[in-house]
Amino acid sequence: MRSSIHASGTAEMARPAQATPSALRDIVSSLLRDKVALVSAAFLAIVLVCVALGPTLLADQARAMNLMQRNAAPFSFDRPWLYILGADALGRSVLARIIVASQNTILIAGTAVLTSLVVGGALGLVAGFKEGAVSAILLRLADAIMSFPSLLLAVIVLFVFEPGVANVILVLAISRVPIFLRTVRAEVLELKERLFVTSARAMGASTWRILFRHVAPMVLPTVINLAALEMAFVMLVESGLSFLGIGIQPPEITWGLMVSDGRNYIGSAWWVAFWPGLVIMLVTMSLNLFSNWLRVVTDPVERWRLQTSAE
Amino acid sequence: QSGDAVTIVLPGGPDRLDPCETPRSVIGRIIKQNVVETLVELDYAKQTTIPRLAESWEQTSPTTWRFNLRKGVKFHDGTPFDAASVVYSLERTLDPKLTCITRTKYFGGVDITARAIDENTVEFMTKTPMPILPTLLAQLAIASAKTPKGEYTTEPIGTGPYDFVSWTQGENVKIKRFDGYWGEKPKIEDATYVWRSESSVAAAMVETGEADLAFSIAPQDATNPETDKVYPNSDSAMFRLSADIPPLNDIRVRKALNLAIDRKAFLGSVISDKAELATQQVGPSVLGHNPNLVPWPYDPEQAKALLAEAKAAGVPVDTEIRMIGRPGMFANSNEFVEAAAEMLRAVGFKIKLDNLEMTQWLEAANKPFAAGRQANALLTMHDNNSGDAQFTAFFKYHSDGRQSEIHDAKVDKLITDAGMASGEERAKLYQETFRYIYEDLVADAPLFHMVNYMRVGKRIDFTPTIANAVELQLAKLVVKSPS
Amino acid sequence: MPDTRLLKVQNLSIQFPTRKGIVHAVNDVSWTVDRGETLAILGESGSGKSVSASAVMNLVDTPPAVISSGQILFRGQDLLKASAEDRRLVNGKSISMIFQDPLAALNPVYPIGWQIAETMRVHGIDADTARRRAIDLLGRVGISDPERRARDYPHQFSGGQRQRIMIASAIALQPDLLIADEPTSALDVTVQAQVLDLMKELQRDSGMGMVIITHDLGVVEKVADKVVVMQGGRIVEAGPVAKVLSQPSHPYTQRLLDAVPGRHGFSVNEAAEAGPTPLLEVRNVSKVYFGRPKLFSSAPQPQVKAVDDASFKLSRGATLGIVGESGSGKSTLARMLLGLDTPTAGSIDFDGKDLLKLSAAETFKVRRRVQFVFQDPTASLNPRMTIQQIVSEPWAIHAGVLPRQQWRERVAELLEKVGLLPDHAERYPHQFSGGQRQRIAIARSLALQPELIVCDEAVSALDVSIQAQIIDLLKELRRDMGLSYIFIAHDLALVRDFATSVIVMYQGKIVEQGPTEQVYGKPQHDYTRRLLAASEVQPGALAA
Amino acid sequence: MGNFIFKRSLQSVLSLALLIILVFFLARFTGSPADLYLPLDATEEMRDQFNQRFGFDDPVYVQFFRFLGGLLQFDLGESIQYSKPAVEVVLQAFPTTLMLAAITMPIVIAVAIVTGSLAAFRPGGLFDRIASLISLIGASTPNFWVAIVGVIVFAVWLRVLPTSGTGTPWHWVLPVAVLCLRPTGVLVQVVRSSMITALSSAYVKTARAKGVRARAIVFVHALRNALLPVITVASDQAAGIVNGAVIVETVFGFPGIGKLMIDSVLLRDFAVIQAAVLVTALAVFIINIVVDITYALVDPRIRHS
Ligand SMILES: Nc1ncnc2c1ncn2[C@@H]1O[C@H](COP(=O)(O)OP(=O)(O)OP(=O)(O)O)[C@@H](O)[C@H]1O
Ligand SMILES: Nc1ncnc2c1ncn2[C@@H]1O[C@H](COP(=O)(O)OP(=O)(O)OP(=O)(O)O)[C@@H](O)[C@H]1O
Ligand SMILES: [Mg+2]
Ligand SMILES: [Mg+2]
Ligand code: NI
Repeated sequence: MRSSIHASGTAEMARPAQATPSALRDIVSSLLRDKVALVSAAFLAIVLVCVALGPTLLADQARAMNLMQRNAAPFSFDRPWLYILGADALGRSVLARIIVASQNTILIAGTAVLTSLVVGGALGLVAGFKEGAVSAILLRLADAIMSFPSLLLAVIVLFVFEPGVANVILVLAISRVPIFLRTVRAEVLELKERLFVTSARAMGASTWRILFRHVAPMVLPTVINLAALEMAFVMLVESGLSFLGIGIQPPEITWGLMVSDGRNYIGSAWWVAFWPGLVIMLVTMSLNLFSNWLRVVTDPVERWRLQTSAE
Repeated sequence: QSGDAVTIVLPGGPDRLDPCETPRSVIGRIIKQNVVETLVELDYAKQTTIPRLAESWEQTSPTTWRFNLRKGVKFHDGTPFDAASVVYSLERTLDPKLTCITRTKYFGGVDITARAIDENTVEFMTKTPMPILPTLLAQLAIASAKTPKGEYTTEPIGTGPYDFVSWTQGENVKIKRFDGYWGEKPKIEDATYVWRSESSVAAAMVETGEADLAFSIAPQDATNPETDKVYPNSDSAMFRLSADIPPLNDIRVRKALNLAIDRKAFLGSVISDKAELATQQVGPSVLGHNPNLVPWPYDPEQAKALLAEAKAAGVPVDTEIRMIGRPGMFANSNEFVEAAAEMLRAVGFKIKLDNLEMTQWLEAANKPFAAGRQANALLTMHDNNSGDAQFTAFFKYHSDGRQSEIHDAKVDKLITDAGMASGEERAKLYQETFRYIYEDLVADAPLFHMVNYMRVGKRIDFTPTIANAVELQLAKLVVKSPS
Repeated sequence: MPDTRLLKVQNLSIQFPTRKGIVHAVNDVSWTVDRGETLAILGESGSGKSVSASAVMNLVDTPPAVISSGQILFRGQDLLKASAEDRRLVNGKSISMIFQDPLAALNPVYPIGWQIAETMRVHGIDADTARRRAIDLLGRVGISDPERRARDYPHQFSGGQRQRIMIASAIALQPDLLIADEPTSALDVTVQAQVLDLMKELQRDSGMGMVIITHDLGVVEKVADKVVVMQGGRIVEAGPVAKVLSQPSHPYTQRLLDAVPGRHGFSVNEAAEAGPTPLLEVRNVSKVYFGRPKLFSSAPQPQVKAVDDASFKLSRGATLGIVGESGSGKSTLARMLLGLDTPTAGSIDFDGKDLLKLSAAETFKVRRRVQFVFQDPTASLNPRMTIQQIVSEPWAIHAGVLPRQQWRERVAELLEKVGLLPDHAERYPHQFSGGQRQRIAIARSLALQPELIVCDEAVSALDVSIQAQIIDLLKELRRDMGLSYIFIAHDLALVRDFATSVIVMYQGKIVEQGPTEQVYGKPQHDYTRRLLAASEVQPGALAA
Repeated sequence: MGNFIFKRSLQSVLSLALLIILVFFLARFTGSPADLYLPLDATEEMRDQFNQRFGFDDPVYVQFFRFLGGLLQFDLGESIQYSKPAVEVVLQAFPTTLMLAAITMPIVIAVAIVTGSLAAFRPGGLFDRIASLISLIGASTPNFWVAIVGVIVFAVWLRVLPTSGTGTPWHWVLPVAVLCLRPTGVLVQVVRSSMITALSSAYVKTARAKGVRARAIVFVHALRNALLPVITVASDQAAGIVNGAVIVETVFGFPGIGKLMIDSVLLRDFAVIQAAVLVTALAVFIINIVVDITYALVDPRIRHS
């Protein structure tokens, strides 16, 4: 075949002098440009360091009781620095406990949300795309889960299985599947009417490919956003399960557990519940702001916001 | 002349308002001695009984008691209070169709019947001698014969100074003064009972004047000594030890466990500083309490030494022990078990902590125990507000007791003998039982006799006592004159 | 002294910074329009016509775009400096615009009658009048049964009908200036004539100025007073229509005129001899759409017979041109051939097998052999995929056709074939012009070297020179590889030049079919005759 | 449409049945209620009496058929706790819950839509930053913390609101405010996210070309296109409240279904669990049917496919 057509209809393009930046450099530079995202990413990185190292470094300090220091107030400089955020009802360092608890918290909340996102998301894609029985069954199951009392679910799991971290994750994940399923499905209902999906179908693309290559990327921003918000919820709900004897039990700790422990002291020692609550809030916020940044960099139509410096 | 109205905050709402359930504090605090009355009233301070609806009584044989009833008393529905109504109330309470707590808890295997001798005389007959029958009858609320048999009622009709008005599920119960009351007319005219499980909110309600009195607020919310009053609540906390299972089957290990818990350190921190260190399962107000026992000291070194000794003797002291708690058993009970577990770990115990939900906790607490269960230290809180050790000793320590972890022939005999005895003799036998269990067997780890904080609003003059664990006689509240 | 010109665009330059450098979309462009005057902007696809027109409407988002220089003076007022509220009051009332891509430009969730009426409501006409006027306008742009169809939604209309809806909405307030970006690219000649007449009438009545962007020299001749020709973001030639079209001075303009289909006579397209089984056989196919199901009502729904009892055959190596009235069911037919819609009745055999009865695996095989170009190229490209990913997707779907290492090279080759640059592979669809997107869709359809390509208005947004080159490419493939085409187009000359046989559709029915020569030479049906008459397709007629 | 509702209702009834069967059998896995209601030293005989009284001595399937039989006469059994018909117990608690949901959701939706849309109008702008910050705080603050701090601040310090309880409209202020917090926070983010996409569509440009006011572009053109995920998440929040606003109920002493449900699970009051699930599930299913109808109302393409 000849290639006889001269390149036409293309506007002039002034190439920049230096080589085109690599994709990675591109992302880094757009992260550097968005200060909010950068701070969020930095905070998340710190949390991850705590997750990795916290328990090895501070496990003993987090458990060391001192009933004399009970509910010691924060920002008192005559105590060791670990007590800078105050002490809890058993006189343990709130700071050390927050750091040590990060591992369990992120493990549980992260896995639970991720599981429900993946499962709920995948089922939502299917429910939105496939009409008829499959969709109806999935949706009615979701309805059923939505109205199944989660506490009963927890108690059942407790009686049927051995209590353990895996079960906490299971209970949390199951109860949060419907929201992802239904959100994804709603988006898919609209997306599947788009012409580019029809195009892919006409090319012979498998349902699987259409779902994951064409539909999922369009749904992802909303879902990731939602997942970041779910993290906060799951962190707090998880502590409720500890009180049933399912999952995390002292001396293991999570932020949610710390918050609930502090519940009784809100009036007398606000810091016991406040700091872990604040950390949960900050993590949620960082995840969200970071995911907002992510959605912009992954959306070609929006990406310019982060690439052109505002000159 | 219009009287005063008060609002009272309880920690939990009632599920029914049946006179046969008055020993349960959620019900008793509202209706006992206010709406329904008993023949006999307990005087906790003096450990004796005083007349209420009965004017006097006598034991006519080891198994029969004769009660002379107060005359001229009327129920709220107008029917007269007489011997027949007492018989009716007893029969209704003992009806197996209902699971009245008065029956299940106090008249368990008692086999008691009543008979009206004349209008104002009742005779009670038991199969076996029942030396503390008056104490038992302090639990039996007398209700009008209009109260249906065989089903629970939500509208109690009694002889008390207050007439039941209404109960809105989840919201409130209202009672008002009964003008036809036989006794002295109380000052307070209307009372509304509401409930808040959040202690800080309950405390806030009294502080803002929305309520006049809040039962059992958490120690940390009891910040105002002017309004917040402490009273013993007849609850005793204790770790029950599975004394049959290694390593807890070794007395040295049990002793070490007792020595390793710094009980004093909890007072004034996690537990109220008004609580008392316990040496036995019943509190000082109970007949049979042994005042001569000395609380365990905190001695971690000796605990370690005992453990080492046991280990040398081949006791598997490294075996994991399960510490079982229950959230909300008492204020800060979670913190307490967490701290106690740490203390035990500190001397070398291997502790696994489980905070269980009620049903599971009961499975661990009650016989039949699970086959092959782990050695455990089970946190319990036992209340005995009947004033007699009988309701504790048997089921906690007798071989056949539902919660007993021990089977000691001497204990069994002591308990059986004490149950038959009365007066001094009875007290002595129970005291010996508790001494033996505490000093010789070291069967468990007694912790504290607990207290409650009650917040009493500025309008009210009232000092709570141990009686308020299960009742609150409105007649005893004094509304200060507005000045 | 205030400028009396209606609109004056002066030294306008617009750039798009992209990852690979700055795209100079519009470069120092100037033109003017007066009251009652029509300016035609001709030009190469991607030469900056749409971007410059959007700039007049304040629709170029800055950022990301940069308007580096220039003025846009509307009655002497610089629109680039006007406040947002002033701009808003101008838009829709004084200046209005018809967009190139009507599917994307219409809001999918509102009925079209509402959308047309909105323009009027926004500028102060009461809702009731606006609604009545909207229905009236729909009728005037040739939508039948306007009362009922005003309540339908954009996705229920054909490409040409949507275009006419856009037109109705733009002329609703009889603006002082109308900017029309390819307003007739999907209209058959009869409807096109009707619409152009309507616009001229408005111009006569109200002295409206018009800027019409088109690739269709016939339209230019018919309506424009003067013309500017753009290439690569610059104006290369400007002047009165007659002069530019008869004496083009710039080589690009010359090439453009030279490329008009039929200018050099029509190529004779041999119908390849019919094999024993035709490649495609359509028997008595019908498609009925149901109108809007009324909520809470069980009354029978109104029906639209989009395709009514169509039958035809297509043999290997042949090209079947489908022409017909806008809304006559051409796209619907194409969709059924692709298996995207199921016919209400009838059967479709591909290579001897009934398409409707194939197993999943067989369907998959057929899809490799049949490719397509849709009428709305923009919507058919996934906005989140690069051109590289879009064009190579067929290989990803049909594994084993081309090893992955060669994709990049082959994509570059395909892009070059349709007149784009290999560099474009890294861009996203929204960074292209309408014509460029259409070419991307064509490149994608060629990727698998299929046996049949269904082209629905595949070249309608291209300027004639590129159109000619694409048609040459398609012809070459037909000759070399025996490719067959179903070629839906409104441009009768183009169809005559390319197709071996022709179907004429009218109101859902095939009213005439036969070899190209026969249909064009001896039209039987009344509609065909009208069509041909309106198009004035005679060899060499245009340049005269 | 009628057909759709009929079909959906049928499906819902089936899954309601499934739900009830699951709840019925699974709940009985969680241990016997006898110990909970009898004193610790209850005898075997008393336990037998108790089990007999509530029918727990029969095999589970017999209990189930008895339950089904009762269901047909709208008799869901007797509450062990309250010793009255479970339906009665549940229906006393449910109105409060419904009322809470009915007050809360409109506020949540209105606030979230306005705030989220305005934030999406200029992503990264000042309003967006502030709105995002506040909504994220709302979405991640523990409810009970806000509730108790709310009581301390507004009732104890400022003395402008009652601490708790029902009665006057003022009693509803704090509970509703607390209840709104998280749903609003979450919904603002969802609205914002999906509005950003909608606002960059071509039809928004068309609207600008028509001279449509910015407000109408946001709230008329873009919003309706962005509504699907918003409706979904809002319905999930509504279902959450209908299933019980436990924190609010416990802190403020609101006699709703959430606390009742928890107590019933902890106290193994099976009849009440079943009745409560039945009632709340019914509400949730109705919400979901309404949501599906709303999808079709909002987006004609869904209606037609
Ligand atoms: N967002 C963008 N980013 C980068 N380049 C762009 C963007 N939008 C348009 N372009 C480029 O600007 C040039 C002009 O585009 P424009 O849409 O004005 O072309 P056109 O003349 O209307 O072409 P056609 O006839 O094909 O519609 C094209 O080369 C196109 O690739
Ligand atoms: N989803 C639908 N619901 C109802 N009517 C529809 C639907 N899709 C198309 N139609 C109608 O069917 C008819 C045929 O549409 P089709 O798109 O096939 O026309 P066309 O011949 O391709 O026209 P054009 O040349 O304008 O693109 C039109 O009248 C159109 O309004
Ligand atoms: Mg264009
Ligand atoms: Mg078409
Ligand atoms: Ni054309």
